[in-house]
Amino acid sequence: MLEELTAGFPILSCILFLPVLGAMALWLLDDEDMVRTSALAITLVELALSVFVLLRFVPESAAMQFAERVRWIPALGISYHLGVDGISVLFVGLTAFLSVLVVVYSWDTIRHQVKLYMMCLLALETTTMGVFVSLDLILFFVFWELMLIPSYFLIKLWGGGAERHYAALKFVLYTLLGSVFMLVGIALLNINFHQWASLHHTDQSYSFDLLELLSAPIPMDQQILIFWLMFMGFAFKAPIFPFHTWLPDALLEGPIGMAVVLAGLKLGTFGFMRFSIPLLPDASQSETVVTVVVVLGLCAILYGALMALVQPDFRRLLAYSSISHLGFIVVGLFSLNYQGLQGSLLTMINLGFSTAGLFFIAGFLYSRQQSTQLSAFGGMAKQVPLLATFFLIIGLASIGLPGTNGFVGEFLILLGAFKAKWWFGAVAVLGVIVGAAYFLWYYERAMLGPVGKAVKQTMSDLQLREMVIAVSLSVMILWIGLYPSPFLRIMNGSVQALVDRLNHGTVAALESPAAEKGR
Amino acid sequence: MGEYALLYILFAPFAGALALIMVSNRQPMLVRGIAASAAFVSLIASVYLFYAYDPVKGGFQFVQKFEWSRQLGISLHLGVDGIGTPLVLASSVLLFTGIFVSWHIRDRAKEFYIWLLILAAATIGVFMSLDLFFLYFFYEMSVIPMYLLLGMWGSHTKQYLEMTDAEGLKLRDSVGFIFNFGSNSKEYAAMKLVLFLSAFAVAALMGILLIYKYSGLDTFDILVLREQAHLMNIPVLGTTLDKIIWVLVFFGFASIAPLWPLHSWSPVGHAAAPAATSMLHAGVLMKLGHFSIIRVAFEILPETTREMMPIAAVLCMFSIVYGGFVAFYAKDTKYVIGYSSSSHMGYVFLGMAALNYISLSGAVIYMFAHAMATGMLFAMAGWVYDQTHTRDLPSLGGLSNKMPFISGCFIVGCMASIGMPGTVNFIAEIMIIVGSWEKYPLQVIVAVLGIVLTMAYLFKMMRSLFYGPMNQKYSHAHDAVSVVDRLPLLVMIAVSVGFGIFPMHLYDVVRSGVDPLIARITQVVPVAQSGDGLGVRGEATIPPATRHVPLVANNPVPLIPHLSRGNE
Amino acid sequence: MVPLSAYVAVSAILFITGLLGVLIRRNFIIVLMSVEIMLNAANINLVAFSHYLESLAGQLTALFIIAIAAGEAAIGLAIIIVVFRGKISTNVDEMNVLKW
Amino acid sequence: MSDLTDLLIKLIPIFPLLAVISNGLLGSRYSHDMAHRLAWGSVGLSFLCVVGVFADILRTGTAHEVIVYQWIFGGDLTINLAYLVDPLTCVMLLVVTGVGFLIHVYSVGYMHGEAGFTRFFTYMNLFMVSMLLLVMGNNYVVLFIGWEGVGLCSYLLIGYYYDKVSAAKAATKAFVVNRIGDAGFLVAIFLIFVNFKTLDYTKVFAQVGQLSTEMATAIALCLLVGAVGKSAQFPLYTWLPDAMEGPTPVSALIHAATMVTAGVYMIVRNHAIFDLAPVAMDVVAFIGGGTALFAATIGLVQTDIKRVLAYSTVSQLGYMFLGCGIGAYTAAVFHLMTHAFFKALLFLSAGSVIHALSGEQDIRKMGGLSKKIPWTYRLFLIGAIAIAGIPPLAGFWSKDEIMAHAFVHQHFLLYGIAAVGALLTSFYMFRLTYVTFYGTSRMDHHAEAHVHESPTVMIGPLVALGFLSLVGGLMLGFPPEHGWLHRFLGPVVGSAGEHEASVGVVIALMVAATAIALIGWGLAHYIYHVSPPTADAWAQKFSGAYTTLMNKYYVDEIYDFVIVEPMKRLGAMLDWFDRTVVDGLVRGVGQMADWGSAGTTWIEKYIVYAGLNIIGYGNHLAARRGRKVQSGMVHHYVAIIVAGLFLLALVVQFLVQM
Amino acid sequence: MVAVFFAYFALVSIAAGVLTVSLKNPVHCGLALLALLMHVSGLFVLLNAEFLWAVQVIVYAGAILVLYLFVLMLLNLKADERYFHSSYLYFLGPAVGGACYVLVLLLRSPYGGVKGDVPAAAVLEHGDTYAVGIKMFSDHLLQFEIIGVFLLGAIIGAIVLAKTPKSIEDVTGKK
Repeated sequence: MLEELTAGFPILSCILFLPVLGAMALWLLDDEDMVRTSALAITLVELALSVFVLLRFVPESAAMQFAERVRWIPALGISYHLGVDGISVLFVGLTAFLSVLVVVYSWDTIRHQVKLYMMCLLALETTTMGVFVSLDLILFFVFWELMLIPSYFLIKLWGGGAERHYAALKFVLYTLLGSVFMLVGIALLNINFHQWASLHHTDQSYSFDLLELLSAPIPMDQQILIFWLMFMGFAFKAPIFPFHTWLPDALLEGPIGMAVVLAGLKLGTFGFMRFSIPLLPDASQSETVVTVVVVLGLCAILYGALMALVQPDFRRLLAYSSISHLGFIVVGLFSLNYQGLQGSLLTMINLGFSTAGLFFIAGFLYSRQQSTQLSAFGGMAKQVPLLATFFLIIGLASIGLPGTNGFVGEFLILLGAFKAKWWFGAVAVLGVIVGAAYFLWYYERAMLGPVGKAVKQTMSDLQLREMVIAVSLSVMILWIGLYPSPFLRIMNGSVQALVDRLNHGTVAALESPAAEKGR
Repeated sequence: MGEYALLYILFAPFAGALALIMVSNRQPMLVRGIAASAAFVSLIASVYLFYAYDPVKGGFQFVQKFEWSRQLGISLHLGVDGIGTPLVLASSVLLFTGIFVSWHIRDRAKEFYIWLLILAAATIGVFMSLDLFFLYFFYEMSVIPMYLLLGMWGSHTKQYLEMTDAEGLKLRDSVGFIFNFGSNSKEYAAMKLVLFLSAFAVAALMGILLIYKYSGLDTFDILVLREQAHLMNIPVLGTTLDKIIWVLVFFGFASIAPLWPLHSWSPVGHAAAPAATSMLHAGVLMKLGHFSIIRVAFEILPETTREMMPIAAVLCMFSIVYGGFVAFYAKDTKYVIGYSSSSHMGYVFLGMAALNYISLSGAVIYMFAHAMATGMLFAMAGWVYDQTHTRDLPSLGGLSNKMPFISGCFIVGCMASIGMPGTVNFIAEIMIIVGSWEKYPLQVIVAVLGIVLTMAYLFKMMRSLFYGPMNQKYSHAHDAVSVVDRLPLLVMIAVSVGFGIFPMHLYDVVRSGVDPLIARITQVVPVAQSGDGLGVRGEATIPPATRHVPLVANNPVPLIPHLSRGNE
Repeated sequence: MVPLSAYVAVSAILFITGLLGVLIRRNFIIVLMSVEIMLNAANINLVAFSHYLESLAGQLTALFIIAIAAGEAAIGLAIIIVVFRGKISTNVDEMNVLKW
Repeated sequence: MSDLTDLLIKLIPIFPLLAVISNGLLGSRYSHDMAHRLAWGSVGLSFLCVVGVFADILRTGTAHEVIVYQWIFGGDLTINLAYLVDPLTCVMLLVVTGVGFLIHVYSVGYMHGEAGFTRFFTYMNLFMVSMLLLVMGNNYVVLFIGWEGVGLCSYLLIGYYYDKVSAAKAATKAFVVNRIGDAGFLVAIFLIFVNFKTLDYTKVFAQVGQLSTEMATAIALCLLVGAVGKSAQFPLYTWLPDAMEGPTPVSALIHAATMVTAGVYMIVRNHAIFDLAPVAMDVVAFIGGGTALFAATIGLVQTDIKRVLAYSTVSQLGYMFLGCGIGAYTAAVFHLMTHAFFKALLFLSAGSVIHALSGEQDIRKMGGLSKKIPWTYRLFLIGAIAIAGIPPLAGFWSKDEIMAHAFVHQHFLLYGIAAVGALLTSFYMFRLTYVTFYGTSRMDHHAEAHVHESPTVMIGPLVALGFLSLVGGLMLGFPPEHGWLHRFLGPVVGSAGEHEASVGVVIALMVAATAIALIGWGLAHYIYHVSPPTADAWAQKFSGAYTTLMNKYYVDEIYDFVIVEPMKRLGAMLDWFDRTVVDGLVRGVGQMADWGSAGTTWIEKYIVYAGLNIIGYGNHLAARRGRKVQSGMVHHYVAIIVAGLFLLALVVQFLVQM
Repeated sequence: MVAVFFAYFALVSIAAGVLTVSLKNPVHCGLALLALLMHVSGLFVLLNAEFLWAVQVIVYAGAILVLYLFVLMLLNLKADERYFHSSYLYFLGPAVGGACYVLVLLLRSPYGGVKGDVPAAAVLEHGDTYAVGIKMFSDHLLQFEIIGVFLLGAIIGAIVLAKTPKSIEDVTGKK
């Protein structure tokens, strides 16, 4: 069922390496405007390629498409294996899209070391893309880890906060801590495959290939162990409550561009969907795992929302709202039914527009007031009506107003949660209420009412570049909100395959002697 | 021509040293030129060696044997297997780069280069010795030049330099000397290093001599000894002789590795040494320990190794955590790197202790990888020291504006040291983890946490070196701009990243050396014969068995049974 | 028949005597003489064993020792003369410049 | 014909949507005239479409289901953007588009010269779109889109004067409180999906029989939570009076005529489920009755003209709920319609008053306006009479039908509540009328100078609404229980628990209701017209009750104290928790690592390092002593050699003896 | 008879040895040493080592001792008042004790061993000198030559050492 559709032209490799090669090319440029233009051109080409992939993608199919596979370290079963299916292909587009916007945003907001910044940004794009398109666990891990480097420097060198060094280090250490555990988990998968393969006399004795690992049964206790190990990696990255404390710091101290990528691309939860659940279906379905993870998710929903309620800093608020949203995603994922998975996947994409969009808004605010603290705002709508409008549109998407993309995802998640266990959904619904409360309350205090004392009188409304960002985000938000069908069609096949895998459950049945005899 | 590669590699530095004796210090370019060309010859020959080594054939290749004393059974027996080859390559790369790193040494440059060449040559000699006598000979020979290199061209710690008052001077020479952790003179470091290593070398020597005596073969030849020496179960002193020998050899050589708690010499030594020496020392000299253990203990006492290796597995944990912690706390660039090296050597021991194809290959690759990574770091720490004349982290900072190239390379070095994917360290790390998990899960967990720790202290160092506010005192510091300055770093980065992305040949070579060794130790024919992976390289085809792998795996496509193995 | 032990005993006593001479005399020349006594004691020993073990190696060695004693005397006395020239003394206590 | 109807149905929401897009994106480019023409024009076109559809349905009597496109799908879930137009929808559509059109027209005059003129009409049209989706949707999710959409528009329009703090706060409050209800509604949707595996009305109602009573009760209660939020019933009514911060047409359209009735619509739409859950029905009825009375009492003493009307709205909605709760669905819808007419009329008239007084809303600063703005006065009076329930105006018929239904079905308590509520309604409405239009003028002179009758564009719609208020009840609902509306809605809401009452009883009840209304009027007439000081005297006399009512039973304060403040405090506490405990743990781990490294370094320094150094130092000391051995004296050396020899001899001897 | 001669030679040589190390006047010491050498040569005779006896008398007593006496006279040393080291008692006590211990050991030792190939009868057949000569120039030729070279070296060394060094002024002056 999950056969690979191999296209002739290695378009995924092109997508993958275009930004980093572009970054190297930027090295040669000196003129700052030239650097900006080139970076924009690169990201635009990347976006065009991604759109091409999306257009050529065969929807309603679970197959790995545009697959490329080159043996890398054959002896260990490591290969350079790329491919996209319904789960990952949207992220490719999203990454490319956000990268363009970040470059556009950074055009005049980044004033020092522009070249280096753009290079870091492009490198980050490559690594992020790599995470999404890798089908080999080691390759995935490679990009997963490499991502830390540009992120670290983006936070450290271009962050606005005083604590940015601390935040950068915290981010990197936190993520690394999780990912080393994940590495162990990956190694265990490999070992398990090796044992299975040597029992069944197949050619490949070691493999890190996702598709091959899927074919090997894993004993239950092993699955649980691996699940938790991988959980560490993904949970730290996601971040899932209570592993989240790096996020507010990183988002607050880092530059907006970095925050957009960090908050917009839900790598951790993608990891769950891509690796944990399909590879470890039995563990993912086990009572303890589901309960623990979902309870964490529910805690995150409420905790994040309540925290967001009292944050005076908009970026901090966004960080906690992000945590709250991740709670939704986790709950959806571990509802382990069609709607839950689909909703989570869609929500991951959605947040790429809405949360990322709010960070852009925060950036717009920041570039006007040099702060995202509430004390710097008040009655801004009078001064910057357009900004206020887009703020509201994107914000409403983030709280899941019907008609915006947020609703579709959230609705599916809640539906899935209800299907799984009614109280999952019942608790999660509370998040919807508080979600509206924190956003609107902040919006009210920042944007509405009489013009605040600290608000500068000579404040301009959105510039052209900012308009481009805001409008394109809004268009996407409304598109997915009103006509999500193309997106749903793309993901349906893979989600169905995932659900089937979960339903058919364990492959460990193969291990039983009867099955052995049968063959 | 090709079969004499080992001789070129080994004797080119010696010849260079001899030639240097003839020239005067007043012609610095000539001095450097001779040193560099000697190193270059060695490098070219080792690259040739590395790529000419036939991993399919395996075993010891390029063997040269010259009788030295027939009565005593000593001969200059040279040869490399899959384990020695990459290490020889690493040594000559570090020698070559070390020459360039120390390009700007003005004080007695000739002598410096002579000793550096001898040091490297001796190191290389160990990696290719197939004779216990010469192995020990080169081993000791590599220790002695360190004394001079440290004592003459080394640097003092900050605290030591600050102790200029009468009180401090008194402290240097009194009971205070006992607690002089942060205030070492280079002489102290040199003395400590040489005495420590010599003392433990003597233990190793005793082991070697016991092997010689009790094997009853009247030969030091490893190839003969490993086939014919039967040292098992000779009762002595309440235990068996082989265990005594093993312990002597293991700890004797582990001191240079350095295995906790025998590490105390190493950070001091690294810190005091000039950059090139640190590079060579941390890069390859420490690997002499592992290599010698593999050569002597693993080859000659396989069964004992199997029994006793858990010792290493226990100690390596301490090594990793302890080194990491101290590195985290250290305030001196080279101390940080030094302790990080001693921490990282714990990974190698872990890989060795698991006694498994993957993990031991990982350990060997880690040695190679660490040589490059730590070489880079020391080279750059040396550059910073040359520019600022201090290794004190708190007083440094903000240098990235002054030296963007160096800071960029430093990042790469740090990443390599952490084992960031894309560098060969990552390959090694993952192999060690994969290989050791079955046997030592706890250690693996400690090891991966050690990675986090590594990142913590390296990033901390990076920050305090290159970022933050800059001390105006160092405003004259400048970047590496000339080719000569950049070349060594670029070479090491290229090697590290190159093998990180294309590790196939390295892996094949190492596997060809490791496989027979492990087979000897575990006495089990490997299921995973590396033959599968060796021939095929970079092919885009998918093996037939795995082409259609279903997602729903409880209904898999029947996998083609392999007829040649199993089923009997 | 005189037992071998007797010769050995005589040689031992002579050796000790010579040794004491080396240890306690201050005059360098006497020290040298004491060395001669020790050499003689050794000779007695060698010859006695040679006789009792019916081998000529002992006698030959004794012969060589005599030759060495001659050489020793020549060099030693020469040194004494050189030192005496510089120090106007043959007192060994004054010849301690080689100490740490 | 059916195809044409389908097309018309599809077109209904599209006209306002196009107006939204045009005004929203390009509104700043063209004149206000263009903007408002687009706005009311589009609503008018929709209204025409509705009429067309209505005609078709009236003719054929069949419901139309139109699928626009697949919206959300995957797995076993398919949600279409689809419309279901049946008689109930038709009635709602007529009200929404009809009243909406009138209010749009009215707004042209009322909003003339406002800064955000275009914005206002954009929001209004957006509201129309949402409301249309709400009533037209063929499944719960489309209903929910409209549901939240109208909530959003309500938010936007309440916050229309966003630079007023009170408006901004009211807007937020409206949204958040609505959101609480929406959450309940969402839960209901999920429960429905879990039970029926579909969300389409037709499919759900087809299988509704298999539902257990408990589940039905659960679903019904969750739906009720949604309805309570949207329709401003107790305990979630508090947002509606605050919502009067919006412009008056908004209050008329959204907070009186259409949006707030969505809850009623929803309950009626889901009557099949409610019918299965008697407990839930009782809850609905009592919430409705309670709210009707409760809000009416508050309305007695309010001094803001719009607030009085707002509480009256809450109260009237309570009647509708009451109607639903006792199964009088048709009556509830009937009241919904008549209420739409007369409450819109009242609000618009009030708007006209406010317009005349340049924005003054406090009735204590009005008085004697009947001469100055006679048209407004007359129309307001019609509205007041209609709401008070005096025949033959619209309000009487619908309200009486609900009360009669309650009486006939033995819900005497509810009947009693409703009757008291009716008395109070009549009283406060006429109080409002008297205080505003009679007596002496209490206006300040500045305002008084500018008092003027509203322009035709405002009065026109008022007249239309006045007409509807006058005859709407007779037209739609006469004779009681058997009017046109009942026949029309019959197929949809069924005739659950029809209890045919005798004509005598019906007439008796009518008389009683009329009497109650007249008593209320009389009281008001006496207190506020004949002897005005009585009011103040009574206020003095019952100052405790008066203050309580004045402060709306302190409900807002209680909510603040019980929910909002604890929530914020909980947030603050969690923030503290996050910073100190969670982050503290992380920092603690870091600190541990730090301490660990410090400890390790200590060991390194004072044990490993110093240990080695002690060996070295021992050597050093020994050498310092030992070098004395190197005395340079030959005899010393010799002595040592000899001693060594002796030792060696001893060792040898020892070994030999061994 | 032999025992008597042995006792005589032994006792006298011991006595002469003690005198050699204990007399004050160096010349007297030299004379005592002479006596010692003579009596030791007597012991050699008792042991059938006639050649060695001759060498002892000729080389030792004749040549070496004369050398000593020459030097003594050359240096013209006076008898020294403090001719022992101040610390001689430290040495004397242990030395005497140790000596007694060694003596006891020696007297108790059985001294067995592998017999050589030249029993006394064989030596007496052609005389000791012959036997020694044959042995020396066959088996021990190399050692003999080495001793010869050694002696040559000693002679040269003695000459070099004892030569009066030219004063530094002379050296520079000649240049």
